[in-house]
Amino acid sequence: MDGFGVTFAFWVLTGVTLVAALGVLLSRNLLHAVLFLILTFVGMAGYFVLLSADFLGMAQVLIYVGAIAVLVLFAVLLTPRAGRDNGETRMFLPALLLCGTLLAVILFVITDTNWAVSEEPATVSAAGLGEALLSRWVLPFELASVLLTVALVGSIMLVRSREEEAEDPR
Amino acid sequence: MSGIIKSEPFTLNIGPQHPSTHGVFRIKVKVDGERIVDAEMVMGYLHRAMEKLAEERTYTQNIPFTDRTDYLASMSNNLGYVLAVEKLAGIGVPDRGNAIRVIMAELQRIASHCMAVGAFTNDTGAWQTPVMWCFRERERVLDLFEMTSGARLTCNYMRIGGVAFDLPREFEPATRKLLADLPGFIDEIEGLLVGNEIFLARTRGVGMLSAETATNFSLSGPMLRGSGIAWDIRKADPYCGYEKYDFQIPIGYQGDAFDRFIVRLEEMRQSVKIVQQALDALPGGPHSTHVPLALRPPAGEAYARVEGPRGELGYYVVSDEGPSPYRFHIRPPSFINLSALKEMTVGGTVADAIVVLGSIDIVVGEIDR
Amino acid sequence: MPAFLITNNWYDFRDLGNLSGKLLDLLDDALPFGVVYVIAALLGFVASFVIFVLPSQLFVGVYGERKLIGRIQSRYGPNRVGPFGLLQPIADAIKLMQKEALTPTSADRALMYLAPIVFVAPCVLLFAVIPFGPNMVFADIPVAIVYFLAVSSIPVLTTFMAGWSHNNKYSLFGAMRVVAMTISYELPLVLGMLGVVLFTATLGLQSTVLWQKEMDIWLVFLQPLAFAIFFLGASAELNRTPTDIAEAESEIVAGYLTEYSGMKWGLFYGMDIGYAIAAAAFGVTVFLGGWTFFGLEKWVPPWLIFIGKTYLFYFLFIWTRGTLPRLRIDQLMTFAWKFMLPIALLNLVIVATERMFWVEEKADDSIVYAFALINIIAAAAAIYGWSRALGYRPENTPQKARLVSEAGGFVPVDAHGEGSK
Amino acid sequence: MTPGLEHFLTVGAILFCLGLTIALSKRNAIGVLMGIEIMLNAVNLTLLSFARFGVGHGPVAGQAFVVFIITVAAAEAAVALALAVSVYRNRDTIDVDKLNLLRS
Repeated sequence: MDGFGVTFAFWVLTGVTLVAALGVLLSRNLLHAVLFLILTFVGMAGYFVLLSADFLGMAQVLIYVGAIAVLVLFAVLLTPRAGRDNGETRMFLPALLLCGTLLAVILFVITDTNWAVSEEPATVSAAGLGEALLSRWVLPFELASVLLTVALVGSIMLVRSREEEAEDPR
Repeated sequence: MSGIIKSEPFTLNIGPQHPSTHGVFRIKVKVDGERIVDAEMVMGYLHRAMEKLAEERTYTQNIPFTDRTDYLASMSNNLGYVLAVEKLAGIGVPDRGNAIRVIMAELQRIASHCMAVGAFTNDTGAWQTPVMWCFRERERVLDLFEMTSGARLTCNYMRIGGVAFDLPREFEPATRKLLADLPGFIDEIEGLLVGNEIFLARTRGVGMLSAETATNFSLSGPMLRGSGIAWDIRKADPYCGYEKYDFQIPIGYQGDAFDRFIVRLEEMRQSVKIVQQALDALPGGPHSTHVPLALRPPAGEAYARVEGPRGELGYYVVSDEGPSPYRFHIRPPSFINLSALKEMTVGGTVADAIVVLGSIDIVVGEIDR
Repeated sequence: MPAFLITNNWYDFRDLGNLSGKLLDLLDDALPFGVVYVIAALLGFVASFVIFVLPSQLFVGVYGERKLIGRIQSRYGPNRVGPFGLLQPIADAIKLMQKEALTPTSADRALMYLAPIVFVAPCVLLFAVIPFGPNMVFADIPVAIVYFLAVSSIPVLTTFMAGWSHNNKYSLFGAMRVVAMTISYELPLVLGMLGVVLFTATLGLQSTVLWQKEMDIWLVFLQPLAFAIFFLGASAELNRTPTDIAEAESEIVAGYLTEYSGMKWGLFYGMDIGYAIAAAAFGVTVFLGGWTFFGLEKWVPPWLIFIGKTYLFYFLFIWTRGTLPRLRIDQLMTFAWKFMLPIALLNLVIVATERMFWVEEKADDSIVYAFALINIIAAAAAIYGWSRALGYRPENTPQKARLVSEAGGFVPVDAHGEGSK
Repeated sequence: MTPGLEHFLTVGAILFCLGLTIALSKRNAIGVLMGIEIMLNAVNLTLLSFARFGVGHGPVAGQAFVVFIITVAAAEAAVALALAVSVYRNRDTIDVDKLNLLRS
């Protein structure tokens, strides 16, 4: 990984992503927070592409921006105006302190550790990833799909109203 | 979407400035999600105090007013009014005058239904195509009106005792050509829309009105016939010699927006039939009797009704032997048809409300007078 | 292949990609490192967007669409400005720029300004992966299909931003509808594309085209169901007329565009057409053989074939817009979940079986023709059968009103659906 | 400066801590959910950068894990939002401070 383009992209992405994440933390309007969150996701997709995980970058945009963010927007809209406040609880300062400490520890670990970095940065094609998912990781893959099905059914059951349940054919 | 989430119902103003209210008319709907829980009609944005103004003008001077109530069916309105005055004053009309009146009223019905069908499909979202096709045919009817009366929209053609002018020589061939073309056009519209799945999905079962409700609301015209009630003033209480013509009353099946639509299409076919017969048997003679300009009918009251394109169009005139009516009242069909709007919209979605409004075929000039 | 035909020389005008590639190579030698990326990006932008998309938007999207719709509606369409009204789009643009862009007092100003601008960016990005010719593709990335689907899901958020920011109830309706609709239509769209990907075993667009060229068959014959799903899903996501419920001018005034005016509205309008052209280009590339035409691409510049096909595909959008009424939102959602999703899953099963057979039996490549036949029959059967199963009974719909000769009371509907005389 | 493993890890760490702050301090349940999403994304970034630069299991393992995390995140988002909507329906609020039915 070298070249001016990659470096430039990295710093731009860092700026965008961190500012967007800060925006999620600081904006008082929940909808603005969601839009900042989307920007964070897009920045993340950029990082994934930088790390030569093209397919995952695209999947990130498709799933997070196209589906999860829309889902969050939907939930925001379904809760009325009173629920669109993005204020903090009084745990804000303690949380900030805790996270600051955690960040310091992690940063120390990152800088202090002598990472075993391989000389030749590795890349995986989408085909290779698919191959791995369906051979070596097939059990977790199936489990994940089961989890998705369970989540689907569960969330449908959760949001059904009593009237709708009453309408069910027995 | 509604019902799942506990939501705050909010009020949505459809109109007065809205692409689909066909004029300045307003519905205040309370919606829960997209579902309408309450609807309130607000009208009067186009009120011109016509009924009061008419008390200051002579009987003949009032005819142009009737043009401007239902501006899409000025001939029918003229006819209703002059029938009422003739009944009040006991004036007879020559055969030719009656035949011309029938021709004009039926042509007007075709023109008005063209507009109704077109605007209705526009409300279902067909992007202007049917409306333009309908306008194309309506233009030809309006050309005929221009030929005879000099005006296209507000014709002011009927007179007490007959019609204003005799038919011009070029009227008959032009009308025959139009009559030859119209069935094809109606088939075309039918082929375009009745076989269209999306159109069916949007109109079938929307704005259902049972026969009982329809009669209770005292609806008339295609609204009533769409609910399966065979009622047509041309048959039930014939005027202008309608009993001489052979035609049938189209009625619907279950009283939804689609039924009103096919009833209107069929009515256009029947109108073509009537015009054909009237034109074939057009009697000679004068087109009008002489009526004094300052008409002073004997004291009394008269109510005359015609089957307008939108339903029973009634005129009620009271005379106190003066030169102008003592009381002048209109029974506008779309005003009364509109009263069933709430019945039809509550429980549906906003999109349905628009379709229902289109299927009523309102003319705001007539509602507000 | 004769030698004078497809070459890789820069002067081979049948593929302008050679020329630009040569140019960039020269520049790379001459200029400091990295600058060539910027120039390549600019060149790609100018080539694909300024030369192709913008004129297409103006003269196919605005002029052509208005003219065609005019003819469909038996009127003339624009014919005043310039010869045959050709300058109408430019006059429109000038008018839009002059107009004041109003902002409601209670609007969320930042979002309202941002939305049209953000709306433009994905449209430009979409054209990066579309192959116009053998070498005329700006970024031939290996996951182009996923890229296209991913980027095309961004404008929905912009639409939502636009609708929400106005603080207008109609706009909010539009925003809600567009969000609900996208969740529903993304799924069958992706599942449909999955069938295509399974057949071609590649995620790249250029390689999809090459696969079709090699097999001498277009994917629309192999994947009729996926094509239908793509067309319907795309027109839903593009807010084209049978499904333009987010704008729905007869219901919610103009949906998310209600409060926009001037060039802000103009950006939305123009980019809507841009997205439609992008969808058409994508559909042509994936389903209709892209720049190939069964050997004709040797004689005619491939990019001309491609552009012609794109315009023909776009004509489908215009045609549906001119003919069909609009669905209601719940019907649209029902259609997505109850009809398109099962059909897409069925398509996936069929494709997987066929692909399995193909690979396991090491069948000859000509087996694709058999697959095409099977799939077309299966598609027709699936659509017919599933719609019957869902209760679609066209023969029960009355076509004409009942006729009665005498006025009377209520006429009940009898068994034959006829009124008593 | 060419970005290396440490850079990506640092960005991941910062994002993780920001997400944690959001998740801990927001009053709105949807806000908390957004914090968790950011945290999951930061973990994805870390995994991918190890997959790219690190030695050991090879790049496939890291990417496969990211796939699973995205799946889990999607499932989690769906369930959490369904919960938020359901809680809102029953309690008229999604303020996590006021959801204290268990505290008498």
